[in-house]
Amino acid sequence: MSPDPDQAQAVQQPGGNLYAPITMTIAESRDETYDVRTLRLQFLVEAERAAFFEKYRVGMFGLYGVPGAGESAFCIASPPTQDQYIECTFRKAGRVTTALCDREVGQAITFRGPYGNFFPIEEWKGKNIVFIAGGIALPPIRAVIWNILDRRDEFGRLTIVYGARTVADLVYKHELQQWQKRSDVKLILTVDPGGETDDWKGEIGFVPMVLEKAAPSAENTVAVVCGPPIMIKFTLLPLKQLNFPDSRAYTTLENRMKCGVGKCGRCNVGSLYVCKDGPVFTIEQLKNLPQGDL
Amino acid sequence: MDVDRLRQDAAAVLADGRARMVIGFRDRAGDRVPAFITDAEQAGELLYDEACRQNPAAYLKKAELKRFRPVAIVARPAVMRSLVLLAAEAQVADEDVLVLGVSDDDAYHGILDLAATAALLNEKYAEIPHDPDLVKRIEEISAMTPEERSGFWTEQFARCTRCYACRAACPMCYCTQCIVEKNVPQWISTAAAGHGNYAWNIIRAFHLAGRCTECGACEAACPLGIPLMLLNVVLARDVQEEFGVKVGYDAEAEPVIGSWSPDDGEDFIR
Amino acid sequence: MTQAEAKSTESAEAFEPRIVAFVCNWCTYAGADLTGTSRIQYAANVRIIKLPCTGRIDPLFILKAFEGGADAVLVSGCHPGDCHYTSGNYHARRRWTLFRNLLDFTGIDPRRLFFSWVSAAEGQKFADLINDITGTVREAGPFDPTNPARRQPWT
Amino acid sequence: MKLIDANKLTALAAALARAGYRVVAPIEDSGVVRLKEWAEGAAIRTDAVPVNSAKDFLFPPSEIIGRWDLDGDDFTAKEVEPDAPKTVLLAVRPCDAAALALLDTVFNWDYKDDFYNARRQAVTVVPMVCTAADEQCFCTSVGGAPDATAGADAMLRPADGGTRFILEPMTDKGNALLDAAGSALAEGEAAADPPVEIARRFDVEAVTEWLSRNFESDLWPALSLACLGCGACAYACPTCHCFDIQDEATRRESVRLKNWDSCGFGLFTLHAGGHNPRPDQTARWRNRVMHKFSYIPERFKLLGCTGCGRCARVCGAGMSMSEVCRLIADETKKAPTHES
Repeated sequence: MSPDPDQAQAVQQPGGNLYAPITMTIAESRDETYDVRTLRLQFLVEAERAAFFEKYRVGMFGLYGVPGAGESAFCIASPPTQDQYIECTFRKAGRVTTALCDREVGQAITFRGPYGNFFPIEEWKGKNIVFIAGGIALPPIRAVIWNILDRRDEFGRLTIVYGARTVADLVYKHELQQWQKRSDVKLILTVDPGGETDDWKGEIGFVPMVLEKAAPSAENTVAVVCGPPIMIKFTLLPLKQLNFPDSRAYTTLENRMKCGVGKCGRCNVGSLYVCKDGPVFTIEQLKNLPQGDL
Repeated sequence: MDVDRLRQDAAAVLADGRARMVIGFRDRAGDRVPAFITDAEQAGELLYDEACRQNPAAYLKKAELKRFRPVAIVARPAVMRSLVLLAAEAQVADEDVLVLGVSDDDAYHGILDLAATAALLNEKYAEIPHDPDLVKRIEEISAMTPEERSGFWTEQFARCTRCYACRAACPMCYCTQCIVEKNVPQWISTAAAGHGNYAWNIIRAFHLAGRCTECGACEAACPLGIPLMLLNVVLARDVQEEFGVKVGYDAEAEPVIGSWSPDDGEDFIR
Repeated sequence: MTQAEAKSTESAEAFEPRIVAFVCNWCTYAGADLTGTSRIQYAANVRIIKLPCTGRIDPLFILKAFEGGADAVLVSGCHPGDCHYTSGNYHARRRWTLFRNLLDFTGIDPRRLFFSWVSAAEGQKFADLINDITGTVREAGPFDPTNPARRQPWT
Repeated sequence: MKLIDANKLTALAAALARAGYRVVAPIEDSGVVRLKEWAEGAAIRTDAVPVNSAKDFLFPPSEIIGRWDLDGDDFTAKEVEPDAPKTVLLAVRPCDAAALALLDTVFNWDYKDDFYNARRQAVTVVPMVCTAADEQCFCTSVGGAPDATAGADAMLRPADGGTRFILEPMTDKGNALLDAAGSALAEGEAAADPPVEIARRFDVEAVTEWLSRNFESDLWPALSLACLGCGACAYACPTCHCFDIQDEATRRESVRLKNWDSCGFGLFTLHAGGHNPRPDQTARWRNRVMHKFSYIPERFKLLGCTGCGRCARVCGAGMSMSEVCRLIADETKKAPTHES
């Protein structure tokens, strides 16, 4: 696959430090679960905000950092329709995410991006969409969901199947409630067997089984699947049984990244750079990649 | 050395199933490179001479090779000591490994299990002197002023690119995550320069204190020729002089660091 | 400690040694406490870092102290036989024996690395020790900023 | 033509240093010949292939790409300028220069890395035609040659039986270098020595073709048996360009570093969640071979290997890229393969 000169042209700032992030401040900080945090980040410079939203489409990712701790790549969890801030949601796992968690409202972090490709939602206009997500993989899908809800009239039926190991592991609980109440969204929540609480009203079972049971129609519908590799693997079967063509099912790959800009060489799957050619792939593309690299 | 007997024994242990793989050495255009023999008919490739400086016991830590156990290892005395030490540290079990005993003094010791290996070491190689060239060099460096010593090591460590070939080559460096990769907190600077290089090389040596059998594989693997064996031998000498321990002779021995004696010296403690 | 802070000690006449002391909670820290409550004066050059036991003192701590700007490091704990955890100090003693020689061999002057046993009752010993090693380090001068153990400025 | 006696290379280095060049040349250091900054008194060793490659001076092992002043929880970004002194890479090898095409591409194919570019622009590349080779050399198997001029600003050609060198400019930078050398070079005539002959060891097209079909193959475990997973080969390689980004900090300052990294290391691809797409050395070594002979050719229409043989020379475990390629090429001859 050859480089896309147009994209290179659009995003390159000539003569700059490619790795220099901008500084943003934390406007809001929310605990989603015991170890998952959402930060709302505000731009300090209008030109930076404008430049960001000129490029940003749902599915792209950024590098969030704290000087002294480092930077980490994760998705942008807010939609471009909310164009005054960006949100990110991450699990506290290592040095950078711990440093990010230690930051308080009003304090600054660094940001680079947006990078990577995006979900082609303009092509989805008039179509129904089925979202399938597991655990901490809801954030990239959440950006798409809000983007579509903010432009609700342009799209067909929305179905969301979201599961986590336990009730405590479900992220965006207040938004799940909002979606639950809306008549124009069908939300199916599930937790793994044993992860339910006494007052749990959702499904109990793994995401692929719940999807099979919900059996959304594949007609005029695209599917978006995000989750751990094992969930994606087992979701492919029900998708196939429901007649979703691989070319209309999308996912994101969350490979380890450092540079985010196609240099550092660690996110490759075969000859593709996930940071440049992804992170959004169709299942059709995914199946043609060397499976041992996933 | 009787290379034919080595080849016959290698073929024999493969043929009768005592080993699934023999790890030794072969020739490649004058270089000595490791040989992984699984078929008795290929045992003729094996050879051994003084140019075989790699420590094949390092392959015991390689996950992909675990399915070839029991494995027979062409081992010179320093490598035999590594194996005994690995057994002492519970990294290999008696049934995992066989030794095809070779040595640089042309002796061939045949097929040995770990117990026989330890017995051989105690009988024939109980008094392996430290490399006299290294000892001489250590004396020279010790005679320098602290400033000269630090100058010498600054120059040596400046070449380090942090490729960690030293770590990979060492059978005793089997941690699944090395201290240099721990980043909460970042104990050792990741930059291939200055204090990070110093800390890495010092801590690498120190984590092998009382565990190094002076096989020399780390220094042989260093692309930049950093004299790592000077550090290892200083530690090995002190272990022997201060605690009276020679490592790699007893598969039941407690680790040097990790055990203690009320009689340990403490001249330097106020 | 940072590069900038370390630099302030470099001019010879104003040199005030910066000594980092890693001490165990049960003996030396209590001893240092006794020094204070007994109102025994001692040099103010020492920064005490309390750890549960000398057995917890990883050689990396010592390297980190030198890296960050210490002119000398003191490690101190319970006398042999007195360890709160039975044998932590015996374990530590073995490590120090080897590590001290290794540092000496790689160019860290042994006049910058001290070890002692100070019990909870030895308030006076602690004061004398600190005064003595402060004098030794004062004599030895600031730790060479080009020593490979010292954090080098980023270039 | 411009000539210099073989034993006067240091005079050339001195003249260039006086003219403001940082001179990088093969120099023996503690028993190892490596490319390093030349200083007065150091002999230039043209008789051994240096263990490191010219990449070190374009893409250094550690480089600062960000810098902040810290004050408690606050930080202030500071400008970072690439450290790019005017440099001549003197008596490097054609296989070093051949790697520049790939490095140029990787650091510019989409986003542009100005740290690399600043150094690249400041470098004048003067490879020496090889009149000797060792068992590890295989440039001719990957489209190179001992007298290849790709990437060179000037060529140093051994002449008159190795007694002198012809310095032949190829670019404006090369001409500027000749001007700067001034009287260190003499005008005269000399007969260039023939380059060494290096036999072709494998058919690289067969290798690339096999790789395109054999991500899954029983051959991989066998090919990677000896690898112990260090970064020596990647760090010695003139084209390997993978890096890590790490922060280092004191209480008052932090820097963001771009450090060399290698796909041979187990942590290279380890996800924060614990999943590792390349969980063993077999997968890692496969990626290394694939990257050089399949992915890079597919993506950039270049080979990721210049046949310098440094990886094999430095490997403590006897791994050899040319041997692996030969075994792969043999495989294509051996078995009538069926499409998978």
